[in-house]
Amino acid sequence: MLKVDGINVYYGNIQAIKGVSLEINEGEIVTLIGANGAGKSTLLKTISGLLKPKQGKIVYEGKSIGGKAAQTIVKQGISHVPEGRRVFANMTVEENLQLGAYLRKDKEGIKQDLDKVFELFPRLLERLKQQAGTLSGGEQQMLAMGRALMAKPRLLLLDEPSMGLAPLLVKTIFRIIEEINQTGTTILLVEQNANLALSIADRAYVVETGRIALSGDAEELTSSEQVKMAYLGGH
Amino acid sequence: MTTNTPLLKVDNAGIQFGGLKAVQGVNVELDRGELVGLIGPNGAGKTTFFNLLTGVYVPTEGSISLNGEKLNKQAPYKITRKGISRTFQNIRLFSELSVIDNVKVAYHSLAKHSIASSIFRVPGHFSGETEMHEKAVEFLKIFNLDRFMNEKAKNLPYGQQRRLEIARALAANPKLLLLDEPAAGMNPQETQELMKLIALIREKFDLTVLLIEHDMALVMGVCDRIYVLDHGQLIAQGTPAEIRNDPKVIEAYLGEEVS
Amino acid sequence: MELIQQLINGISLGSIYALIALGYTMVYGIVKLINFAHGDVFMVGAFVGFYSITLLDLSFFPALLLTMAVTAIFGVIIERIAYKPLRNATRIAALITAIGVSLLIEYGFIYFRGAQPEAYPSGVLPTEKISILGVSINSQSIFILCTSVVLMIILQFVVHKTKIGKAMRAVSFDAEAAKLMGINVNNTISATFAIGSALAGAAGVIFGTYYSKIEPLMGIIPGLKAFVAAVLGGIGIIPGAMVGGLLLGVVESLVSAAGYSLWRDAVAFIVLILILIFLPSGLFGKNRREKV
Amino acid sequence: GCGGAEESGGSGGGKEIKIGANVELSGGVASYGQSASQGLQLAVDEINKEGIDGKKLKIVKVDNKSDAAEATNGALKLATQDKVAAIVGAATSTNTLAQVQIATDNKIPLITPTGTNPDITNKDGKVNEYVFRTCFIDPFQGTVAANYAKDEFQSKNAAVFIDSASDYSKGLAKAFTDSYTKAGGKIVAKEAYVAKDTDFRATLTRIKSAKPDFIFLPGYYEEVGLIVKQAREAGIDVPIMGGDGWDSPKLVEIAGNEALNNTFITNHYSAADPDEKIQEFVKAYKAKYKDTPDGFAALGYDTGYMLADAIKRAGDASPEKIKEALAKTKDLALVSGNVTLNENHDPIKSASILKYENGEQKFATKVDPE
Amino acid sequence: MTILKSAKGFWLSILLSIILFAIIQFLIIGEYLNGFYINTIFFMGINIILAVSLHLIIGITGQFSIGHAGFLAVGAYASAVVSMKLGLPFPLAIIMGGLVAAIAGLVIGIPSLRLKGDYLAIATLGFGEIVRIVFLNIDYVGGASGLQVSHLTTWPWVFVCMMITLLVIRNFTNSTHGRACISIREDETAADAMGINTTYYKVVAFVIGSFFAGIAGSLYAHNFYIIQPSNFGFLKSFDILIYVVLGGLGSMSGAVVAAILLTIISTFLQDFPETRMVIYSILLIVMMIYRPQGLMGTREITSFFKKKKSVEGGPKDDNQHTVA
Ligand SMILES: Nc1ncnc2c1ncn2[C@@H]1O[C@H](COP(=O)(O)OP(=O)(O)OP(=O)(O)O)[C@@H](O)[C@H]1O
Ligand SMILES: Nc1ncnc2c1ncn2[C@@H]1O[C@H](COP(=O)(O)OP(=O)(O)OP(=O)(O)O)[C@@H](O)[C@H]1O
Ligand SMILES: [Mg+2]
Ligand SMILES: [Mg+2]
Repeated sequence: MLKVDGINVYYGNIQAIKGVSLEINEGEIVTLIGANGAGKSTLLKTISGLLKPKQGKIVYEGKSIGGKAAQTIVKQGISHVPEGRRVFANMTVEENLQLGAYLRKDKEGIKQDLDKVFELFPRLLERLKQQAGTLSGGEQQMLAMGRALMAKPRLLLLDEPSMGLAPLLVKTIFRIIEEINQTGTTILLVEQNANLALSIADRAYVVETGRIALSGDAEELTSSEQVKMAYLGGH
Repeated sequence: MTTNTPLLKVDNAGIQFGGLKAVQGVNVELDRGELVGLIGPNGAGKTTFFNLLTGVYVPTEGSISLNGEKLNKQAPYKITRKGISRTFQNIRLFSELSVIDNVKVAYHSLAKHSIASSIFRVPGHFSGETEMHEKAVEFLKIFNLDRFMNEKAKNLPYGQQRRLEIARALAANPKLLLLDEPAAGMNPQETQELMKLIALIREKFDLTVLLIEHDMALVMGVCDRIYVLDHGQLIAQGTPAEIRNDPKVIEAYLGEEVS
Repeated sequence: MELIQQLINGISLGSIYALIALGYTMVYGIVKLINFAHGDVFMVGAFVGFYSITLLDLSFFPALLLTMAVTAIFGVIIERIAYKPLRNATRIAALITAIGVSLLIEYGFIYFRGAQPEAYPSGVLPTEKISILGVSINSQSIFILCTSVVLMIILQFVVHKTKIGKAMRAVSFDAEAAKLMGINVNNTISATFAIGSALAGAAGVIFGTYYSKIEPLMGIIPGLKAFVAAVLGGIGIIPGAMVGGLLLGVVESLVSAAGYSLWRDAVAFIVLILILIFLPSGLFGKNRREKV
Repeated sequence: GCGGAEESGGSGGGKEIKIGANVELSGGVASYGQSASQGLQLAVDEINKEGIDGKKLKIVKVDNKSDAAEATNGALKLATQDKVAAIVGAATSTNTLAQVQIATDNKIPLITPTGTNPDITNKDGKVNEYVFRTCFIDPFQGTVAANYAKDEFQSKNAAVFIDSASDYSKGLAKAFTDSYTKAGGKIVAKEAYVAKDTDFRATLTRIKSAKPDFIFLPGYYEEVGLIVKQAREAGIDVPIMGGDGWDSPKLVEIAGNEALNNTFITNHYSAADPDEKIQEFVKAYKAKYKDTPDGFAALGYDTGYMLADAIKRAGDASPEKIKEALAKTKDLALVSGNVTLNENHDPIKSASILKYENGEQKFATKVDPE
Repeated sequence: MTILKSAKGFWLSILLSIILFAIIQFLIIGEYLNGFYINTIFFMGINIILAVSLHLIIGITGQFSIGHAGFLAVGAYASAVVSMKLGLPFPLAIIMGGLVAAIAGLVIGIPSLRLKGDYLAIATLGFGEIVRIVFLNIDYVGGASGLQVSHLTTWPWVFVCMMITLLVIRNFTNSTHGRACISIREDETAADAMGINTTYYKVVAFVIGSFFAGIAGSLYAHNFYIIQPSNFGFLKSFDILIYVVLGGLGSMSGAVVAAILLTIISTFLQDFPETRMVIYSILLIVMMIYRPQGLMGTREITSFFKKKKSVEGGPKDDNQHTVA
């Protein structure tokens, strides 16, 4: 479904991504794990068009999308829930969700998807008219995901959805991620909480200083000594 | 200042934002040398509680005292000078300043040389600055940050920035250190390093620590006692073992019990 | 009676300020740029209107529409050339560029046509003096007040209810997140400038017909006053700009009425500073303390 | 190095005589400076058709940005860098005053076309040897207006409305007030505005309630036009009178024909004056600049001729000689009247009183200086 | 040890500036420079003082003040009154100009402390306008017509005032007090939490900055023969602001370089009277577009000499984004 081939990404002169290649198949949950500053967020931003790769190719459903503008990429069915949620704090929950469907014109479909979002996140329905900025952290995360789903994506990029959330909410969010996946959305998940991420993922890539250090089946990696040592906090 | 007054005594403190009671009726007592956790769901008022302690917000009710001395309505910088210092949930370093200058800012209140002496460069300025510099270098060594001494703070890797923020807070020479989610955004490996750092701090400095954290492994692992906030109110307090099994806490915060 | 007359004088002066401040505050609120060139776009509008009336023989409304179209395009060009490259720079750098653009428009204009004033032909808009109980009101000032109120309502509607308005607010709050919604950030910002500049142009034509005298440096003071009105009302708050403008006009008139016309601007600024000291985010700005 | 053109206009060796023009081309009063500078340029172009003893005048312009500091800087440049033979000074008094000392120190004659402050030519009872002017000084016009108000309208209660940023306006107002009160009149309202204001309604409402029977409004046409217009709108229909600063066709456009009825000005020149010299000037100016000349342009133009006349009489384009010749200017026929410079280097000119009727200036009466 | 090193650099720069002083003094006395160039040099010195004094407020302390011409005006008028009306000697006039302006800085500094960002900007701009209008209405100092002032400013005075300004502000900045100000600029909340009395330091920055603006005002008044309120409008404040931003916010040498550069450009443009403002504005726009961070960024001139010693992977202030 998505194929990233040898991309290099720079911030000014600093190279953040060094020749990364990866693949995501339809219907999978793939997770990226790695230390702080390894380049995970950068990779997601490059896929969603916020950053341009200097070299390399990104092919999505047979079409090259590397370096295209973000709005084109959203249109093709890739939605990105950025690190830190980034909800529009000065707007209501409802307006945030409407913006998620910014490029869509099918009124009917939008309505249906809105109902679907409320099914997944009943809390958002309760807070419809509230300013997004006054939501709690967990609610904001739900809103950010709901907003992304309003674009009707086939591939959802999630950047650290558990960050700063209470344990109870982390569980809820992960349950919902699995639910979303089951309705047919492919998911690329970046997580610090590697244990949890690996537990729901099909496959995983380990990112170290801008490179893919390891990749493979989620279960395999969970039991790998190397991963345990470095990322799972095991001994 | 008898030894049986607690270091920090918060009596029925609360604050309202418009109609929202973000914190209400909170009573907390911390003894010298304790490491206490503060947990609770998102939006429970934990950070707001820190803001009350440090004077960023003025409590609309109740009182806060440190070492028996009331802190109400004092400017934040005065409270810091009295001995409470903190880190922030979102890192707030002085990003254009070098690592060592970040620490020196925290030493500022200890400086003995006046503005005039700096402007006219009298010997007092040089001795004051030299002393500050040497102290800061020594201090950074403890945190293993001396190799980054002259880097701008913004150029440090994330984990080191967190470390520097803690170091900077300690440089202000607090009796009570407040840490707001120091492990946020860290992977389990990095979290373990953080735990080691906290242990080191307790060993080297004579400190009381209040810690907000969502990482239960960390909280349960290092805290002597834990307070739990929900909707601005304390719903439980006790040892990690007690908290872990408290049904109210499980319902509001933990989900099912954590291993 | 004199006091009422003076209040009316103040409101009619204030509605001119409000008219200019509306576009100012909108661009300001969304792009977060203190667009010092706004006053100069206003001036260009006044001249475009003048030439369309005198050279093209247009009547008031066609001239107004033509002017709005021209200044909208002009605003977009300014944005693309001078402000867009500074999107990621500090706001103060963008402010300096805005000052540069303002000087360029003023002196470019003087270079090509000279500094002498021009006068709008009289009778472009019918003027009638309405006298009620010894208080006289110019029908044009009623027209201006109504125009400002209507524009304020339209603008408020556009920014808060329409799709483009939502896109504008989204871009303003977080451009990167807005991109992820599929919003074309560049086009949205251009649209903001187009609307803001069209409003400035309209204000220029209305100003011209009302006061009749126009000249290349005419935008400086109204631009400054509009900035003050916008800040007074709370940055980016459209009804705030309206109220700020009116308040400014009334304060100035009352000071003149008291015989201190030379202290007029000083008093206006003192009122501004006092209001800001008690309401640090302006009259309508939410005094949102930064969440730590 | 310290550049200095090898071909220096000062010492009269070359074919060109360099004349400096230090005027307001940008900044707050750019329109004044531009007009004066255009008038000067026109005069120089005409003079150069024949030349002065085979030499041509060359204008070296500097822009003082309507700022005294820049005016100083500009004067220094003209005096020490360009080494001009004379400087045509700024359009406003302040920016001229900023140059007086420099002209004196460098011994270069300075002529202001429109700077009316008495201090320019005569400070503390001492004549500034190198400084001259082409315009009236203020008192004369003010006195004429006061007399006219008393004699023609039997005015007893006058209002004065001045441009407080202008020495010209203040000077006229002072002379008016002095003569008027001396003759038994009463000033019932004394108000002020600042150049570039556009809305005068509040102050006019105030003036109206003081019930004056005559308004003296010495100012420049840009604001005066607006004031007259707004005054009539506010229901003030008493006679309004001003000085030469009103004189511009733009005044009529701004204020409108009707509003200008029952208004009067004192002037030394009128663009509508059938006088041949004036009409030729107006025609030439219109042809060159596609605009009707205002008072600044006329005085700028006259300054060019006054200077040319002095150079001719001096027979030598050295600053010293020019200065001496300038001081002896006598009965020189200029657009703004026949000019003789008095011992203070101020021109003595006669004034006309003109009256606006449906937008046209009509000659009312002529007053000679005593 | 770093302190010793910087002391060496310090004496070196003092020596260099004395040489500069002597050269210019020699050129002036020997009449190798004509009045125009001399005046340009004076103006440059005055502009440097203005730029550096505003740099302390905006660049170091981060307080967005755009009414600096107000302090310039207060200094100019105060000193002119002292020398012209009271007939006291020029040095006293200079000092009084600074002191009165410093008091004005205190007065505006205290109420403005509650304000941030653009709200502070408009308040300071308003203050500048109020000052101008006050002078406009005081007949004692000539009202709108201005006050004539004798020419007393000489090169030694300009030089001494400039050097004192540079030294004082540099010394202030490179001390714990300067760091306190920078920490306010970087993050006021965090500075507060580190025990910095932010209110105090903001006022101090305003007072020192306006003191030197007042000194510049004294030199200005006694250099240009006449001062009038319209010299000190908000456009003058913008000129000073431009020096600071164009030089690079936070860089003192940047402010100096920009003040010199723009004074030279402005002088050079005298030769194009009709187009000077057009050229100037285009230059301004182009410079900002190509170097939005200013000529020097946040660096000081001295950092260029130290470059080789910088640690590997040192700070990169190249913040271009590859954002689409
Ligand atoms: N805007 C930027 N400018 C310059 N460098 C950047 C920028 N954003 C990220 N970087 C650098 O790029 C590298 C990769 O950053 P990235 O945010 O992708 O890491 P990450 O793996 O997502 O880390 P985290 O776990 O902290 O989210 C880091 O070294 C970071 O410092
Ligand atoms: N300045 C403020 N104005 C209005 N409401 C505020 C302000 N600061 C905090 N709040 C509200 O107070 C409540 C408590 O917020 P607080 O930041 O203390 O939560 P928290 O417990 O730290 O949550 P988290 O774990 O997500 O950080 C929230 O509802 C928040 O929106
Ligand atoms: Mg990341
Ligand atoms: Mg928190």
